[in-house]
Amino acid sequence: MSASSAAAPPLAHPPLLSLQGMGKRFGALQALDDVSLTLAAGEIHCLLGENGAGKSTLCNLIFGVYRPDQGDMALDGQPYRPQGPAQALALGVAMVHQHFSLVPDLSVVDNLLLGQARGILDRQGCAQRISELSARYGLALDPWARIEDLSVGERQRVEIVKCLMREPRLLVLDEPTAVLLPAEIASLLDVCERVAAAGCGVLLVTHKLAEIQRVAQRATVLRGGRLAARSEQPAAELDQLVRAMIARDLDSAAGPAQPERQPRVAVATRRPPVLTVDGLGVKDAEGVVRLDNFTLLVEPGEIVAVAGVEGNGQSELAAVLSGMRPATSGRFFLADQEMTHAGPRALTGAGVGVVPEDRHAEACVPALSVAENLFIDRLPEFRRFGLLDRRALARAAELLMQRFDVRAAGAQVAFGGLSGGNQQKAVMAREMTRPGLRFLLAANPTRGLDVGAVQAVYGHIRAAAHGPQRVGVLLISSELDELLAVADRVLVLYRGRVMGTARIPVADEEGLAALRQRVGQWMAGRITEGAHA
Amino acid sequence: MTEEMVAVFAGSSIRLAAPLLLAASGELVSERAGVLNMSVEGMMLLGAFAGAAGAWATGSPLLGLAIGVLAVLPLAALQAYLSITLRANQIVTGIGLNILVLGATTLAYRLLFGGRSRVEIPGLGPWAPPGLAQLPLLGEQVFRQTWLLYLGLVLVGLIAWALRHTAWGLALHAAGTAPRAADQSGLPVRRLRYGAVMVTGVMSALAGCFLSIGDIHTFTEGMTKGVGYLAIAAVIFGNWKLGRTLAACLLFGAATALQFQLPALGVDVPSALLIMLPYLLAMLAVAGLAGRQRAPAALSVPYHR
Amino acid sequence: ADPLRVGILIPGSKSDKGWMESGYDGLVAAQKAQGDKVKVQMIENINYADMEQALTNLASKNQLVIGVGGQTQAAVLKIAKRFPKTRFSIVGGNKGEDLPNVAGYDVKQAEIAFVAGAAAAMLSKNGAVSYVGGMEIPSIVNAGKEFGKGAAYINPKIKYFENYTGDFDDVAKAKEATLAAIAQGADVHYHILNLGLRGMEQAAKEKGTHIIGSYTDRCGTDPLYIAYSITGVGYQVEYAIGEAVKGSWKPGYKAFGLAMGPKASDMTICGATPAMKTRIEQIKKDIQSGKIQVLEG
Amino acid sequence: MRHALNIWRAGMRRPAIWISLAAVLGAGAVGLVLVAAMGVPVSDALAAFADGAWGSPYAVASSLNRSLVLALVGLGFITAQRAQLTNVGGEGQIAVGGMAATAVALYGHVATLPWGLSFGLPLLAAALAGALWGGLAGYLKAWRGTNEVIATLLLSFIATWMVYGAVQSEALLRQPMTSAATLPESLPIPESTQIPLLTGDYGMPLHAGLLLGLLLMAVVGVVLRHTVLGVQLHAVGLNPRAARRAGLPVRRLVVGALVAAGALGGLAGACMLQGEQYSLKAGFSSGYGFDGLVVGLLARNSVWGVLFGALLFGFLRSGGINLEMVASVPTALVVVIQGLIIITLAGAAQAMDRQEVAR
Ligand SMILES: Nc1ncnc2c1ncn2[C@@H]1O[C@H](COP(=O)(O)OP(=O)(O)OP(=O)(O)O)[C@@H](O)[C@H]1O
Ligand SMILES: Nc1ncnc2c1ncn2[C@@H]1O[C@H](COP(=O)(O)OP(=O)(O)OP(=O)(O)O)[C@@H](O)[C@H]1O
Ligand SMILES: [Mg+2]
Ligand SMILES: [Mg+2]
Repeated sequence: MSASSAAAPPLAHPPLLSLQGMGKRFGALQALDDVSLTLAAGEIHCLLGENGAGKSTLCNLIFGVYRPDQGDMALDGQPYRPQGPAQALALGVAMVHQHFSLVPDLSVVDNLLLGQARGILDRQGCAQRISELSARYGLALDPWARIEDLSVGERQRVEIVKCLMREPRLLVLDEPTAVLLPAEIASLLDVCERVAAAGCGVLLVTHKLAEIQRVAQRATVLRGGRLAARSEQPAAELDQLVRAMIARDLDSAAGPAQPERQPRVAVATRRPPVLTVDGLGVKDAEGVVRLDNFTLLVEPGEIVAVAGVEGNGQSELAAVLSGMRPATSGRFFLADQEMTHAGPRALTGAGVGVVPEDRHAEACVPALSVAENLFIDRLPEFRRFGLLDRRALARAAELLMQRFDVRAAGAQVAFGGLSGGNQQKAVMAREMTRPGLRFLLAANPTRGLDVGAVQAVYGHIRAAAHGPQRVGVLLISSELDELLAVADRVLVLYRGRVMGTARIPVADEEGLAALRQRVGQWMAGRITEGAHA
Repeated sequence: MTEEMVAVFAGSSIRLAAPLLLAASGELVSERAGVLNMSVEGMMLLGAFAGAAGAWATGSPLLGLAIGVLAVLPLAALQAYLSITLRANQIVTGIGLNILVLGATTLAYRLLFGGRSRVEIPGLGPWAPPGLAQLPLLGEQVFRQTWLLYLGLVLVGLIAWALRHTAWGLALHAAGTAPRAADQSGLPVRRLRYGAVMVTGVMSALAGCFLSIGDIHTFTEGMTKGVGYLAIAAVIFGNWKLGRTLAACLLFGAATALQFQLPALGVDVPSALLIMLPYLLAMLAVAGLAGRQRAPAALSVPYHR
Repeated sequence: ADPLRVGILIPGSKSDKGWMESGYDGLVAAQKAQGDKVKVQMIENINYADMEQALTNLASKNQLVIGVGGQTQAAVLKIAKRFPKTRFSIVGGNKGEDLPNVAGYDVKQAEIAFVAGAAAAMLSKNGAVSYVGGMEIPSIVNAGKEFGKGAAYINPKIKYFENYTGDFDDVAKAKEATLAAIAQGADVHYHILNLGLRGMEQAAKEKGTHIIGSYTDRCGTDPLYIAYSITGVGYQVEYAIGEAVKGSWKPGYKAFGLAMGPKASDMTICGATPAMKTRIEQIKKDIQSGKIQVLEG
Repeated sequence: MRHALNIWRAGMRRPAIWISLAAVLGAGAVGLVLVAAMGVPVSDALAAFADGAWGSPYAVASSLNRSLVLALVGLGFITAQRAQLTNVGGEGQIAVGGMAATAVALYGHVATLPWGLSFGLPLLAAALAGALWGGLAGYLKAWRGTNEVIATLLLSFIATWMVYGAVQSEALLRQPMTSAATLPESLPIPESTQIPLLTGDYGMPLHAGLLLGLLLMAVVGVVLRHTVLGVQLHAVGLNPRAARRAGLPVRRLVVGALVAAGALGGLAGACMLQGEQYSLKAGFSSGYGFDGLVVGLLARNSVWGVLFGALLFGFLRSGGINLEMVASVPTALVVVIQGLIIITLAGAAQAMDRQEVAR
């Protein structure tokens, strides 16, 4: 393990990719500064770092999306200066982006043909190749499905198949596993290993230490845009890597973030539930049932987790409970008040906080400032003599940013310029500090967050639930480990139905293991005894 | 209404729809690629003028047509440069170019034809497809049209096919709905958009030539009179699908044609109402009948990495 | 002596092949005839919102201001009060407010339209004639009505079709309107159009029908035209300038039309038979004598 | 006052202003080259232009009145633009505004009302009519997803033909037919319903609408930049889904933005009618709605931009009229210059933005 920014140790043969002293600046922000890295053919190299450390920026430099301000790149010993993704692709470099880069209203086939086909399209031929690749790598795909209709996991598969179809020499994966289920992650890592075995170099960005442990042959850590550490055997040096990443010790050592459990505060008098959901159902435009007879009570101070493979009704549930979409049947109440037909405004007004699943589309206005985004629905509070008091707004925003560790050049910078993780933290900050918060609906609140930030987010959620506000929380996520660590109760959705619900045992490792087993079965659609508690 | 009148009505609708159709299918191509060309109007006007001037100067309407198309290409390139490379607001540049072309063609027309306002401009001849030409009534009234109309139909068919079945069509779609994805798939987004604007230029030039040397064999100052804007309306009305856009053009054409049929039938309607009919129909249609419109996601958003 | 300073406002395009161009031709003719005695400022293509300003500019720099077209009347009347020393002539003016420095010259298009209708009925083989007007303003609408009456005067069973495109300069619409009439059998067409006339020509050419031209007699230049009605727009411009130069310019309403002789208003059938000629002359006389009543405008 | 001065200073430091100036001067230079090519002495042309644009009190007043109309439409445009709504319906909003003002002034029994109500009520009616016309497009946008560009454009065509129809029929606004030659126009509106002239003198017919215009300009500027509403409109425009999620009344804001734009357009129509033309004729809107749209587009969301753009185009057109009259340069030339200015400014916009961001 070395922590210097000096040239990387020489390898036996010329590396597939070598980066020397890369620098990139966005306006006043030095996103990358003097970063060097080498990657050999057949190697899986992990790139780690906190949110905003510059990982995506580095990947984008390699793929030609941005041009470096400083530094040299070489591919196979040849100087490598891609003018754009087209040239990178032509030279055998392929990339899966942190944010999807598919055309949503086209079919899988068309997306795969995009940029590859010439002249008249051969859709059948392409479908054929998709099947072959799917079979070879175990990535099942329906070639004729439209991207819009696919779950996030399936989309990620399309992205990967799209890269593989080009038979790249270097594969760059920017947080490909953030949106995947454990089983999917395992198969993706298999794919990485198979690709690497065939001589392709793989650069993998991830926050998940288990993945590093499993596949990484070497690792590089970035912090604040600079090289923080390098490791030749990352599996054995996880602790050091994490320390280098966040420059402080993590409470728990290796392994996925494990927020510590606290015994539930005993509730003396049973209070009426904050949320009562009664037989909610949603049909989509084609009449397909997406959510069926969903019934649930959330007590004040209770954290209820909704687990399930993505695309099994979670998004519909979230959309209905946040007022973005009407239910086709059933009702729901906030305390005693029926909210079935309320719009988002009525719900937020009644003390509902929502961290939506698609935060780019629903949670923020990227072109507005961070401050404006943080208080987008509370701007009238900053009215002075009828005008907007921007100074007070910025002050309030800065306080909030500090509390939730949102890192940005200031409250006045554009929200869109924040790194993916910091955007997420900012949305959390806004939703959790809503005045009169009674009920919090959070969909995948930790997606894309670094290990430190994940803990912080769960800390905030727990504080809200167990603090004096006694907020009821509905937590939708596919990160089973995290759900089990933080929630009081878990229920599993499968094809729009509740497959089972169970109370999560406290301080009972065996019981937890058994529950994990059971939940896993529910998620796969298998009913076991004890369903419908 | 006699059969003859129906035939005349149909013929008239088609003739009035033809320039719209040419321009709209061209506009569709660039809108699908993400560029909103408000300058179709100006491109048509320039095409109409250059086509007429060319036909007059060379004595050959065919050469006139070629000159008309060639003259519009630099204008299309300018539009593309402004809106794609300089990333200028597409509505502003479009309107600016329209104003510029209006002024410039008027000036140029005065310079060229000023003293000779009765000059004869040779025009494109009519033609009827063999077989169809022999149909009673319809043959003469509906199918006997400027051959440019038939050429236009072929081109429109070609565009429809290319949009659906070629890599170019797919790339264009991606450039218009998800330019970032297109770029990251290795497609030259800007070049695609340039190409699309040039296609619009060619089609608009043809539409302009249809007006000047195709239909009426003359040029008049500012003769497009908003047809270009109506073509854009047809694209929106058509929900960015070629088939529906064509239907919209026909509807506009028919509504305009009705304005001449009703008085001939002795139906007494205030002419203001008749004249606004195409717009009224279009309004009703976009308000409800046409359903929710879904524009290409990146329409009029310049792409920048 | 100093030349007479004349300002002329042509609301439309001076090369519109119709009313405006005819007015402009009159101006050119007057300049030729008067030589150094006049100095002219002209402005064309002025819409309503800018008309007052254009007229004010003209009025402040000239001794005689001519507005070509009834659409200038309202603005002229307004401006004339502020420039009592400037004289104003409105070509195509109607009876209205009387000001000591405003003259309105009524071209009487309806009068000659009646004659044109008669000629059309004589020339039509199918017994159907048509008329296309631009805007629906009284002079245009009245001309249409009189055209129909004139045709019926000759042939009571004649079929008559009229259409207003809303725009004197829309070529495509004029063409389609004419085609629609042709489909109903019309084979002689009359019009009050400017640039739009080109569309009528095209339709007639395609279908082998004929047109009665306007403003100037051009018999023999184009077989498409079988007759011409003369409306002396240009003549009135010449008249205004001529009178002003001579010092005999007078304010007030003045009807031109047939009463002012063939330069002001006339009808020519190209290659007319003597019988036709006599008939036309008779009708002209009857109109002047009041035996045939026609609308104003 | 010090505040205003600071804004002015900050403005002058902006390269955008210099770039704009260069674009205008450049386009003017091209125009002069064309003038010279036509064989007209450049000095004559310049003198004629200056004389027509600001050579007399009358010219100044006419230019300013025209600028006022363009500014009102432009203001409406940037108001809607704040919510990313492109209002190309200025022409139609002027038309309905003019009709409403005429109707109320002639038949609303307002002529004898005191305290300026006689001309104020028609103005109000025009604003309401314009608001309705804009709001119609807003309603369609918010509830039916109809693209507002096409809706406002079509509504413009419809409204201009409505004016044509209204002055054709005595049952509507046409003056009584005293003879077959009665023109299809409305009666002239009574003097008390005309907007008073600031000077009281037709030699400088600058009317009081100017004051209203300046006031509205300040109001719009403050609302868009410095109020909660302004930020909300902006948010709704940039990401309507997120705005809805955050509980903003998205539909109300969308409709409201177009209602406001329409009201400003309607007022512009009333100013044309009650301030200058005094009677309604087909085509009275004269394309000012489209010119105002261009002013709004070029203003790049700034009220100052609207002010300068409106002044520029107002004076340009005035000068152009005289240019043709005195120097025989066709007005089409001014059209060419106008087009060149628009294109250069649009083309340079990105550069201006970059400079501003880099500051
Ligand atoms: N286009 C851009 N414009 C301005 N700033 C940017 C841009 N892209 C990235 N940044 C900034 O550069 C820094 C590095 O961002 P980057 O996206 O590389 O982080 P990351 O390591 O991928 O973080 P995460 O784990 O959250 O995805 C961040 O502070 C971000 O705000
Ligand atoms: N896709 C959609 N886009 C916009 N609105 C939608 C959509 N789907 C449903 N709506 C409707 O929007 C309405 C308004 O929602 P919301 O409560 O956010 O607005 P509001 O603040 O009540 O605004 P307003 O007072 O204008 O209705 C709801 O009644 C909802 O049914
Ligand atoms: Mg990243
Ligand atoms: Mg509501």
